[in-house]
Order: sequence, then structure tokens, then C-alpha cells
Amino acid sequence: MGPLIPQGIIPMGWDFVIALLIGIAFGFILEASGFSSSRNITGVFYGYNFVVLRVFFTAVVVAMIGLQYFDYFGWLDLNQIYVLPTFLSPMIVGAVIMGVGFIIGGFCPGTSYTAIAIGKIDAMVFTGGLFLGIFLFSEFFPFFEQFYYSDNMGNITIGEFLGISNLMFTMIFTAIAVIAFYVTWLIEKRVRKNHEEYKF
Amino acid sequence: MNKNYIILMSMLLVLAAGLLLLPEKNNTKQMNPEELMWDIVQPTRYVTTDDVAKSIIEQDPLLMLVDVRPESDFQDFALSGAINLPLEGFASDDTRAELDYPKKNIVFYSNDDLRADQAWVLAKRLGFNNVYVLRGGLNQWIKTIIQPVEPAQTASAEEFSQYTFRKGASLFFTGTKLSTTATTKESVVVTRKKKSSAVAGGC
Amino acid sequence: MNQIINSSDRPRYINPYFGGVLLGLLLLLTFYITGRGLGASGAIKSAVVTTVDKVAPQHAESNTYMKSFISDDHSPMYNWLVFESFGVFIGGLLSGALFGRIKKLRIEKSPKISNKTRLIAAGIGGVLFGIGSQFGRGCSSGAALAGTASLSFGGLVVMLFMFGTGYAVAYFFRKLWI
Amino acid sequence: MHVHELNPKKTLVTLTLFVIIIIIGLLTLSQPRLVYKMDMKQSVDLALNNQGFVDQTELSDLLKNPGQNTVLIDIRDTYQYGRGHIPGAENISAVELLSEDNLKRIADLDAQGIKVLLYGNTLTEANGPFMVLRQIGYNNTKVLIGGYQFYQRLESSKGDSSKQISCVPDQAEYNYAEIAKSNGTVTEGDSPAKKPVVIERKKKTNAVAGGC
Repeated sequence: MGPLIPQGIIPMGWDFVIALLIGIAFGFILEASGFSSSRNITGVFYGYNFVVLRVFFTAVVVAMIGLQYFDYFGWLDLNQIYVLPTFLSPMIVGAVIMGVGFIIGGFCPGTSYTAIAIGKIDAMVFTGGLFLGIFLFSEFFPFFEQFYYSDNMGNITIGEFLGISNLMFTMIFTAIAVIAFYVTWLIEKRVRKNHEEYKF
Repeated sequence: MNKNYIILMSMLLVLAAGLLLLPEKNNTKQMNPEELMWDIVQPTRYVTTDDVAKSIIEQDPLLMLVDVRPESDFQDFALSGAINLPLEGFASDDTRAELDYPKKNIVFYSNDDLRADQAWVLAKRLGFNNVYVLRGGLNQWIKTIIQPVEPAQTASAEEFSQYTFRKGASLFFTGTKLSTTATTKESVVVTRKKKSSAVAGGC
Repeated sequence: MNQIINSSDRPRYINPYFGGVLLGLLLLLTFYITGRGLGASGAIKSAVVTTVDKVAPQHAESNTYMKSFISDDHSPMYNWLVFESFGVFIGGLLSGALFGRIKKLRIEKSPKISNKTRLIAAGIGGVLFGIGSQFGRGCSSGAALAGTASLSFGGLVVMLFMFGTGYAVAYFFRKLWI
Repeated sequence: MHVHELNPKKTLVTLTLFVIIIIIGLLTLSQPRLVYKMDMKQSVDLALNNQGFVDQTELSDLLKNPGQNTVLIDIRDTYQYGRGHIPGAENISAVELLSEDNLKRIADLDAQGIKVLLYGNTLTEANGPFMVLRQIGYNNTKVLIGGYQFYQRLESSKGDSSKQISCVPDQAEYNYAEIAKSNGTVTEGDSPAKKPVVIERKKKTNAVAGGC
């Protein structure tokens, strides 16, 4: 059956309507979960608010489990799902840069859009920065073009890399997530005892 | 900690563990035996030597000839542009990758058509839908294309036009043999099927 | 833990696990319908390419990176992710309106820093995130969230290194937040 | 603790919905009726080793003492079957072979140690159905080399001991490389190897795919 659009079950013309609807749902969930506040988000790094970790891990676990059940039931062909290709070293470098950007800026692109929606000036500046960053990247692209395309491992899945089945990885990942939920709950309780001010 | 959270976490764990407990799925990418049987009885899975000759002469970019005979036989003689995938290799994933040209018409051939037919059944089971068998194989190729027999005087006009084509084809294949064998190895370059066409880096 | 704080100045958010389950299901639905995951930074990339293409078409054409996103058929803005990101904005607006979070323009920061510091930090963070997301083939939603959920190894790498770096350098930027 | 974190009921409800969807999926999961019992490697071996191929000697033996331990099945269409078939053969089309009843019968025959010999006009015609049955685990199926055409030739040459009729599947009837080298100027009869073939071919004019 699925995915519906690549299989031609839903005509391509609906593509953008669906994109808009999915975006609205995405934005709503992000904002309602508290991702429009940068201090909420960065709380994950200081132990006073683990909302990012909770939302993120729960979402990944649910989607990951769901995808594999759907594939098993024949509802969705996992082979037709876009698997992000892996370029190991550029991706590590990119992730490290994003990590620093995350802690300094306090947003990531998706959350900054929702923060703009509720009137945060810092989010607007952040988005402007994103624009500038991507522009700079494009301008200086020739300097690191070779690096950008290096270490191409293709559309490799986690299971393939680790040499275990993807089902097994899903189980391990879920277990890690649940442990993380418990540990962060303990941490949050302790940190909050010491701090009084969390009005965001 | 609220009891509901414990239930919540247990549900997630049970769901994930459930994945591991699922009975081994027979590979759904493989065609199920009933469908395979339906396809086996379709005469359209055969192509004639005339069709293939025509495609080769017209340099049909969609044609992909696969020789399923052992490598030594392939070295001795092969149709122009053919690649060699001996039947022995059909158990390996590499062969699978070699056949992964969903847009092409893959034609198996062997001396007769038995090996090609076996290759066809295996490829079809593996989920390749665009495969065909060269009816009569190389024996038929020689009989009809390389050494065509003139039809009797009473034969229909169609048979004569077919004969004329075959005579021409015979000349084409034997006369230009030297030049075609030289290019045999570098068969047609095609782009592999990508997992998806989505834009890279789209976040 | 049992004390229920219900002061009106406290923002009301949904339970993060609820948000997570909803987001997971949405992601699943997105995969089911479109065959790919969610994303966010791609829209800015389209905006950059469009702007450069408008202002200096020749420059855009000569840039090897931007060139790959320019097509003669339609504007780079005519892109799935652009529509999706616009939806994200509307979704944020709806949720903000529903929970009463849409107020006048404001800056959120630690009381220890000035507005100017916060804005400069936000700008620098944005630039870094912009550059990083191009190397990482996606940002936290495209690579880390959707990538990991679709079991892409690259997605997992981005997620681990992004959060790992965050923790590694968090100490140095604590003044910005607490 | 945040206020919102005290109430995970909605979360539970949503997740339960998700679980219900998955349970529905599990319940409606249709197990395919037929599954391959052989893996690819076994299937390739089956093909390469000509397992289950019945040759002329076996066929002659079989025709001498019919009905003992082999059931003959003609997979061609009814019209062709009506025009002539091997004595004692039943007419079951390839697709019908996979019906519940027929599969059960094949399994029962197997339990009694009886083989099932399939044939079509040629070996290739019956090869596909044979391979399917073998791959789904019916190991008492066999297939006739040369098919009905070969049987006819065998019959017509009966008593004529001078004629040696043999049939080897997928054999090269020509030296292809020789022919290719001879640059197209091959005339009838200049190669002794192909002479009998040419004669043979003229005899059986209705044969589409040559060979045996």
C-alpha cells in the first residue's frame, strides 16, 4: 500500500496541500509541547527541563516501532521510504556545529518558526542567522566540496552498520529511551529542588 | 512517579518487544507462489529471436540481455551486449544487484530455453517483474537469425518478409561480428534505481 | 509532586510524552503518505537559493551548490519543505492562540544577560545551525528525528553528535540560560 | 514538576489507539496460503542439478508398467490434451495444480510414495510449474525431459533400433563460436555437426521451440 504518494495512490497534485496540513500539525505539536521557548529547550542541557528529550525520544520510538509494524503488515514498503544517506565525517562535523549552534541560539529551525509565530524576537534573529548561515555555506561551498561528499556510505541503516537486525535495534533504542526517561526524571527532580525560578 | 507513566513506558517496551516476537516474515518482496504460477502460464513471458534481433539492431536502450550459461560458454560466444550471470550465482545478493534495472527489459537466454526459464522462475520469485525468456535460446538464434531457412514457395507474404528480415539480420550479426564483440563487455550504462528521489539534505 | 500549581502566568503546555506520541504518530503518517520524514531547514535553503537567484541569477548559476537546487521549471520555493514549514508557522500560531501564548513581540532570555547579548547569541546560533545543517544533510527534525526514526545510520549519528556536543559545551554558555 | 506532567491520561489514550491499530494489523495479517520451503540456494541447486528430471529410460520403464508408482499429469490445455496425450495422463492445468484439493492429493500421493510426473509440450513448458511445486515443498513432483514432443518421437521410432533418440536439456546444438567465426558464409551442410539437426527440424514442423 504505502507510501501513498510515491505509489501514486494520492496524486502528486495533493503533495503541497498535504505538506501544508502536515506542517500545521507539526507546528502545533511543537508549540504545544513548549518548543517555542528557548529556555524550555535548552533546559535539557542543564537538567532543569527535559521536555526536549521526552518529546524527541517518544516520537522517535513511536515512529520507529510503527514503521516496522507497518512494514511487517505490508501497509508500508520500507524500501520505498527515503533513508537519509550517510556521509559519516561531514555529518559528524555538521552535527557538532549544530550542537554548538543549538546551545548558543536556543532553537532549532523547526522550533524557531513556531517561536516566531508567538512573537519571539530572538527566534526571528535566529531564523535570520539560519538564512545567513546557509548562504555562507553556499558561497564557500567550493572550499569544502570534497569534504562535503566524502565518506559516502550510501543509504545504510543502523542495523546494517551495527550488524544487528533493525528490529533488535528498535528494542535496544526503546529500552535506552525508557531508562533515559527515568534517569532524567530523577535529575530534574533534584535540579529543581535547588532552583526556584522556572517561569517559562 | 505516577502509575500511568509506568503503564506508558511498559506499553512502549511491550510494543518494541513485540517486534522481536513476530514470527519470521516470509520475505514479502518475493512473489508468492500462486502469482508466480499465473505468470508462468502467460505466453508473453517469452520473446522470439526475431524480437531480440530487431532490438539489438535498433540498439534498443531498454534491452538487457542476460546470458545464464557458465562463464566459459559465455566467453566462447555471446549475443552482443549481453552480460553473463550464470545460474549458479542466482542465490547471491550480487546477482540480485546486477538485475536491479527496473526500467529495462531483461531477457534471459541459454543454449536452449531451459536454463533461461529456470533463471526466469528464480528471478521472478525474487521479485523482478521485468524479465523475459528468449524462446529457443541460442539454438533457435542460429536456426532463425544466423542461418535462416527460406520458406517454401507456398508460404505467406508474412513469412517471406520475416525471411528477408532474417537474412538482413544474419548479415548484420555475422558481418559486423568483429566490431560488436569488441564492445560487448562495456554493456549499456544505466543509472541504478535509487532508494528515493528526495532531495538530499532536505531537513 | 502532588502539588498542583495553577498560577495563570505559568505557560500551559501539553504533557511532553503526549506531544511525543502525537509527533511520533504524525511522523509515521508523514512516512506513510509521502515516503519521507518531516523537515525544517530545507525551507530556508530554498529561500536562500531563491533570493540569490533573484538578486544575482548569474551568481546563483555559477555556484555549484545552489545550482543543484535551481530548476527551470519552477521556483525553488515550489518545494514540499517550504509548504511544510509554512504549515509549521501556522500550526505554531494556532497552538499559541489556543493556549494564550501569542503576546506582543518579546525576547526570552536569562535575567543575567542583556537583550543585545541574547540577540547576538541567537544570530550566531542561527548561522552555526545553518552551516551545520548543510553538512549534516538536515537539522534536528530532518536528520535527527526523521532520520533516526527511519533507521538511517546518518540520522542516528547526527542526533548523537548534536546532543553530545550540546552537553559538552553547555557549561560554557550557562549564563545565557540560567 | 510541571503541571502538565501530572496528567498522562491523554498520552495513554493516544498510545492505546496506536496499540489498537497494531493489534488490528496483527489480526488482519493474512498469512499467505503457500510459502516457499526452499531458500534461494536450494532452488538454484534444484535447477542446476536437474533434480526430478525424468529421462527417456525412466519414461520407457514407466510406460511398460503404468500406474504403479507414478501419476502422470498433462499440464497443457484441454484441446491439446484431447488431440493426444501420454496414456494414463490426467489433464490438470498449471494454475489448477495449486488448488487446495490438488495440493492435498499430491501430498497424499507423496505419503504413499507415489511420484507425480508433469509434462507439457516441451520440458520448458512444464519446468515452471514443476519448480513452483518443488519450491513450495512437494518433493515428489517430477518433470519429463523433452515433454510430449519427445514422447511422440519416442513412440514413432519404436522398433526402429537404428534411430538413436536422445534428449539432453539445454544442450548447444551448434558450435556457436565456430559459426560466428565463419563470418556468415555458412552454407547448408558445410558443418557435419549440424547436419542431423537440420534434418530433424524439417521433420517436426509444428515445433516452435526446437531442441527436444
